[in-house]
Amino acid sequence: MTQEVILFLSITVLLVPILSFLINIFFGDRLGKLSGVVGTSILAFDFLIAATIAFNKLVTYADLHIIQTKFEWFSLGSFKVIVGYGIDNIAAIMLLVVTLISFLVHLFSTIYMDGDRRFPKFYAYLGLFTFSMLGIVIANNFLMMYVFWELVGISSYLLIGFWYEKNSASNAGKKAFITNRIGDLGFFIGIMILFMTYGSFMFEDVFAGIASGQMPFNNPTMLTLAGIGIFMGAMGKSAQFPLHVWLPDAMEGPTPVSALIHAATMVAAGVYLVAKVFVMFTADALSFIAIIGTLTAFISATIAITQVDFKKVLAYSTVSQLGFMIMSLGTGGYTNGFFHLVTHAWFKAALFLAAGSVIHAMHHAMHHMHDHHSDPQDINNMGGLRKTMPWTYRTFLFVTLALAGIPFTSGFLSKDGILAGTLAWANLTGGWHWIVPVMAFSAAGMTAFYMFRLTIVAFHGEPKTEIARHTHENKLPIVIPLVVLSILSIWFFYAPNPIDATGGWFHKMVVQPQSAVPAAYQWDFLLPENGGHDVIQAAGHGETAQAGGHGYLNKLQEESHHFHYIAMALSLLIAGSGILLAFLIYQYKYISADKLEARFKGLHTFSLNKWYFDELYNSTVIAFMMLVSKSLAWFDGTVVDGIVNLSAQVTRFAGYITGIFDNVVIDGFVNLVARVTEYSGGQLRKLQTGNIQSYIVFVLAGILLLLFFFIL
Amino acid sequence: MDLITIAFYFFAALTLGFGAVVVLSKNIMHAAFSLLFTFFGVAGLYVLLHADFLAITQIMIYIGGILVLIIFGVMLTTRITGVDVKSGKVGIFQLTGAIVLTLSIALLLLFVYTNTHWYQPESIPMESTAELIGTTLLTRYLLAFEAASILLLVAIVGAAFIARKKH
Amino acid sequence: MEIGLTHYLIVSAILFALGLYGIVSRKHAVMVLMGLELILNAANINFIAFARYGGMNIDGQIAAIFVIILAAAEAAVALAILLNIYQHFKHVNVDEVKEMKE
Amino acid sequence: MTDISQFTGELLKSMGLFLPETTLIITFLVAIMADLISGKKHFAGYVVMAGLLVTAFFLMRQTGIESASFAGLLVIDPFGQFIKFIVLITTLLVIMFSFISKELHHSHAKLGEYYILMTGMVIGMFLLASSANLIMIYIAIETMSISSYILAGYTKEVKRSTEASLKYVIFGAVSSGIMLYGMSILFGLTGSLSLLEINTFLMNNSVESITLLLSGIMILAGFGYKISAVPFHFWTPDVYEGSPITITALLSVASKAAGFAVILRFFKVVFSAGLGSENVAWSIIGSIDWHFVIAVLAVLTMTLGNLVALWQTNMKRMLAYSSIAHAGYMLMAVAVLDNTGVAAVLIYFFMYMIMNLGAFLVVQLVADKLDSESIDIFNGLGYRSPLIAAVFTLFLISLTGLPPTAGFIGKLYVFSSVVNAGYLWLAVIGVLNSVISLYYYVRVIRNMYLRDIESTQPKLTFSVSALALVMLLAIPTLILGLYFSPVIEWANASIAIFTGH
Repeated sequence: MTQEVILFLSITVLLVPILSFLINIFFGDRLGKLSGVVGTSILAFDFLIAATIAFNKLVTYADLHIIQTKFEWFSLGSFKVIVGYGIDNIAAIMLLVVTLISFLVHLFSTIYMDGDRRFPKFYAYLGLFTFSMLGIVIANNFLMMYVFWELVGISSYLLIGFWYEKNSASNAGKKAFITNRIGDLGFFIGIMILFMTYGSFMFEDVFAGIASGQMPFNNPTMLTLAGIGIFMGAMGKSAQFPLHVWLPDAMEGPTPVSALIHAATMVAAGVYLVAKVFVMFTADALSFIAIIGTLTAFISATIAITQVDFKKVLAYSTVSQLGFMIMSLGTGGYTNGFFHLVTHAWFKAALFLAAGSVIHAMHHAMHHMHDHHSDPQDINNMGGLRKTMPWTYRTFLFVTLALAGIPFTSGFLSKDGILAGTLAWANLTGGWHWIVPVMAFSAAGMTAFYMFRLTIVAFHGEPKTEIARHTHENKLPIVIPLVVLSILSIWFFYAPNPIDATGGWFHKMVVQPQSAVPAAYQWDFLLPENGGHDVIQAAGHGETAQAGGHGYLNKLQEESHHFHYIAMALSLLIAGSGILLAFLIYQYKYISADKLEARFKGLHTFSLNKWYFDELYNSTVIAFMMLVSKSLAWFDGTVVDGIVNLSAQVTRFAGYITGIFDNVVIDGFVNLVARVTEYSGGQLRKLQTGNIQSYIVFVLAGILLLLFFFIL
Repeated sequence: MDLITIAFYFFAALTLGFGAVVVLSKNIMHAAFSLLFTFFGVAGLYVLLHADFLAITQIMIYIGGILVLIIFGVMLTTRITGVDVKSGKVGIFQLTGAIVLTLSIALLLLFVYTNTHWYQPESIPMESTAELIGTTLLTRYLLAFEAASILLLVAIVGAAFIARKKH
Repeated sequence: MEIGLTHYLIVSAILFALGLYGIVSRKHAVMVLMGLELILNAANINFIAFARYGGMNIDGQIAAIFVIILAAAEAAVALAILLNIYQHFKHVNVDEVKEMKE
Repeated sequence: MTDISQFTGELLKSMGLFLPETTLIITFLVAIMADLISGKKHFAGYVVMAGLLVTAFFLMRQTGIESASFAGLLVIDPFGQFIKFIVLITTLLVIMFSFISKELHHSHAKLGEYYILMTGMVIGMFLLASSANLIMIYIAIETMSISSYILAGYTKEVKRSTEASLKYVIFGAVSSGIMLYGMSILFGLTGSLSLLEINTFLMNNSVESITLLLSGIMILAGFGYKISAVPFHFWTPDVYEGSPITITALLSVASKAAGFAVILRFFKVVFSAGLGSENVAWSIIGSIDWHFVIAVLAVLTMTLGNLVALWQTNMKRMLAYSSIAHAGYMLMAVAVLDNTGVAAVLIYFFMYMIMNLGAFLVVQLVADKLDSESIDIFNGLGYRSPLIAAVFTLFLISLTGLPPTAGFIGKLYVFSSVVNAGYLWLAVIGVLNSVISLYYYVRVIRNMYLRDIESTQPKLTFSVSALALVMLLAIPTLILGLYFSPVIEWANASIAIFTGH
């Protein structure tokens, strides 16, 4: 297959889901239930195209770095804006992930969403989402990336708020939207810095410009800042601390949506973005990325331990795993980070779909029993589902093992690589950087623990309620995706050796690219080994990737290899303890969960309340708003007391500001911006009194103010 | 003091004094008649400025046209015998704003006017400007002249439409 | 002191300010219109004074003629609108015509 | 003393360049007569449409001409031509809107004066787009204003319409009074009314900057009120809300276009240091930083427009604030005061014309059906009329400036001209404003699709002509988001403003 054909297919794979969107939006009413069938078949077709592309790229053109095309879109003054699209190896793999999971979710939803009033609309939105996501995948320039980035945001907003009747759902949609805007602002600024410096949106031009030693504003710090700006986009989409607050709330959307968007594809877009532009990060930017990833992984793991909502546990687990991927990229582990993205996509989608299966069954049982008050998602209402829902249980258990990182699963392969990488990184950089592997290993242990807690409480033992007793297994369109995704979580698909992935095809295809950043601003251990050959060129060819301990790309890889067995032993030990602990507490009840809870009451409450992000924020913002209104009152008040009041206010203001910073209330910031905006709009509105004479007074005052402003 | 100076102060006082009555008077009919004297004062100033044709125009159009129109307006929208022949008071806030703003604007303008070097080449006094105005209007300003006639036509159509009874 | 340009400008400035005051402080719409006429007259004094002291520049007088014509047209339209307001509101107090706001 | 015989020859030449306006004036007179003889409601409308088409033909023939006419009162140049086309297209569309407007239909037996006054307004806007003399600018502004005062109150049995008319006339008269006073000061400073001569004078003599600034800002009051720039915008929400929707649409596009034309021409001709139009950057004479003055107005305008729009519950009022915000975006490009800025304004305006008229048309159709202008009537529209809702979504997305719509391209060019000129801070404020605007536009979209859908409201059906008209605007909104080079080329070819050099 020629490259032209592959490029043609790539544009086809992008546009096909739009078809589903158009058909369902315009003819959805007439199609009724058929729209599910239409959407699913279109996606099946799309998956086949994607598979063809991926196969050809990975087999025929594996050595070619990227197959791409570009064209002038338009010119802005002296600038020409070049856009295009292209397929490199990670894009090829990503195409597979997105289309297959999207197809399975389409299939799953034919049963899950059956009977919903807006069934066709749901499929339309799914199509729109898939289109936008594929656009991100095949973008080879920042402009197109940004455009589809926003589109993904919009379709995600539509899907989260799909059940807008629930107030929480529409609030969650809003929260997701606003939080992502903050990240996107950074993304936009980053792109603008790069565009102003290098005059192009194309990845290759920007990277070539960086490699030539040209720095934005002639200042290497600006390159770091541009990198961090772009990474902020990733922080928003991939729910990295402290912008992570939206993802758990996004679980208000239908569960298949959670599986598709908030587990496997959209949230991975941030990781994908970091991988795509990996070569432009300076050492400082990478450290920043590593720290953010580690904090995310750790904090959300501690929160997941105490959640009782089935989906919330999985949501925090997702945030934590995304943290792992980001951490891996930040510590220089490009291949492992992206590898974890792929393996995680399969098993986390499976976990969410299994959750959907359970919730669906619970709903049915509740409906059957005319119970409209119980929470079908509370794991304390479940129990014993192992017997009533055998297929769901089996697949769920298997992918739980994968997530916990047990050998013979894909999750073991990828997570192990990441953990070894963090150890190697910490060893090479030293000092306080050791905190990264320490937090990473604890997060891995907690992952095993909370996943088995979830499995045991929900599936094992006796049914805790009548509802759970009356559940039964779902129909095939729900079960098949579970099975397919579980199978894809077997190690064999990625590497022949169940405990070391480095020999597998994946690591051959996804080779860490050589950084474009000049050596002075880069980690020395990421620079090419003094092997005498040109690594940049070699990176395009699979063969120089290490196989069995030869020809490391750089010192970090060599070091990672040394740490491989230590990391494996440690992670197995920690994961095993986590699982064991879960069994001791929840299965055999040797240790009372309640007593444990009472003993660590403070910690438990802290975790249960998600580190009080929301509450801390609310109190400070309300306080802040009070302050604002007080300041306004002061404005209207007497001038004599002004100075006295001012100093008091300044002191208090400083107190509040430090209070806000101390508590890192990012969630608060979101609401603050929204409220201040709205508030100031409300105040400005009052100028419009309706009285024409006061308008003229304002105009005259405006003229005078302008004059004085410019004269002074 | 020569005659010109006396005439200037007379007309300036006429203009400003009655101008003040226009905006300060409680009775709307008083205001309307004060406006007559203001216009008359302005016309006087025009004469002093060698704008004899303008002075005539001012008296013809302003006093003969606009003022009559305004008085019609007063009579059509006000019950002369009723209380609202007196223009009521606006809110205190608005009044304060009005006083402060107009005072500052007046001061600003006075400051600017006394501190600016205006475009003042050697003056060539003219006996009558009527002929010059006529020629200029029909040559250099022909388009403006025609445009103004269109504007008047628009205004007539519009005013007639708005003011007539339904259907 | 001989009467010069500045004298006329001062008259114009004060007349302009008086007009503005009338516009923003009078309740009756016709009074507002009178204020407006004062502003236009102030501008005209400027134009003619500048014409006189700017080398007998006839452009200033031409401008003043057009201002007078346009003032007449504007006054006619404004008064027609006032009649209509009177039909609906039974008064012409500008500060009470405020159904639409914010 | 002007030589009359010499002038006659020039007059004949000028008349040749005056053909479009002459056509309009004839149209105006014919429409008056046609209205007298025909009893049909829209007869004058058809006459005016025909007249506008002929005008378009004559206007087309002026492509590429750059010349002064009528002793410099008027100049013919590609820039003015572009604006005149915007005015023509808008008016033609608004006349078509009027044919299907129920609001107007219920209001009067005849709509003769309506179309006649609209023609009067077009004449004013044409003159304004090419005036190069302060008095001519004043007459042109008054011509369009007087027509629009009446048109705003055209449905005179509606209380709000009358109120709109009153507020508009008082505000407009005061603004143009202030402008006139500013003009008189400028005349005193420079001894001339012609923009070109003022420019020559300012280049060769130095004047007090305070006086110049005072007159400049007073003149800006007159221009600013036409484009609804803060703080001269106060009339906008009330008048837009009270006027018939068709007139609101006309005011929000055509008269704004004429306003921008005069602002750009004024600054380019008066304050640029006599460089030919081929130079991209204009060097501004004098010590006043006019860039900064306009930039401040731009920031105020878009911020106020967007913030207050968040609170609106009346659709027309919301679009009024939205149009204020859009004026702010365009003012950003004006603040650059160079040729890329002019091109950006023209591009933005073309896009704005299409999407804004589209939005107003949808509001008109829905408001006519449901007899209300509240934002709430759009709840559940996605189910009551999927096509109209989809199209409205497109217009709103375009107004927000998201791709792949015309609005995005307009914003792109505006922001890039601002960034190119080095006003990064201005661009950042602009982007933040777009984010705010997203909120109120998307809220309407959300309401259409996510509110009140279970209610048993009947489906809405629209006439074929209404749907065709909507699509006439929707399709370009989408296409211009992807294929827009003709507009860009046209705008780039239209940046030449006649400066007499």
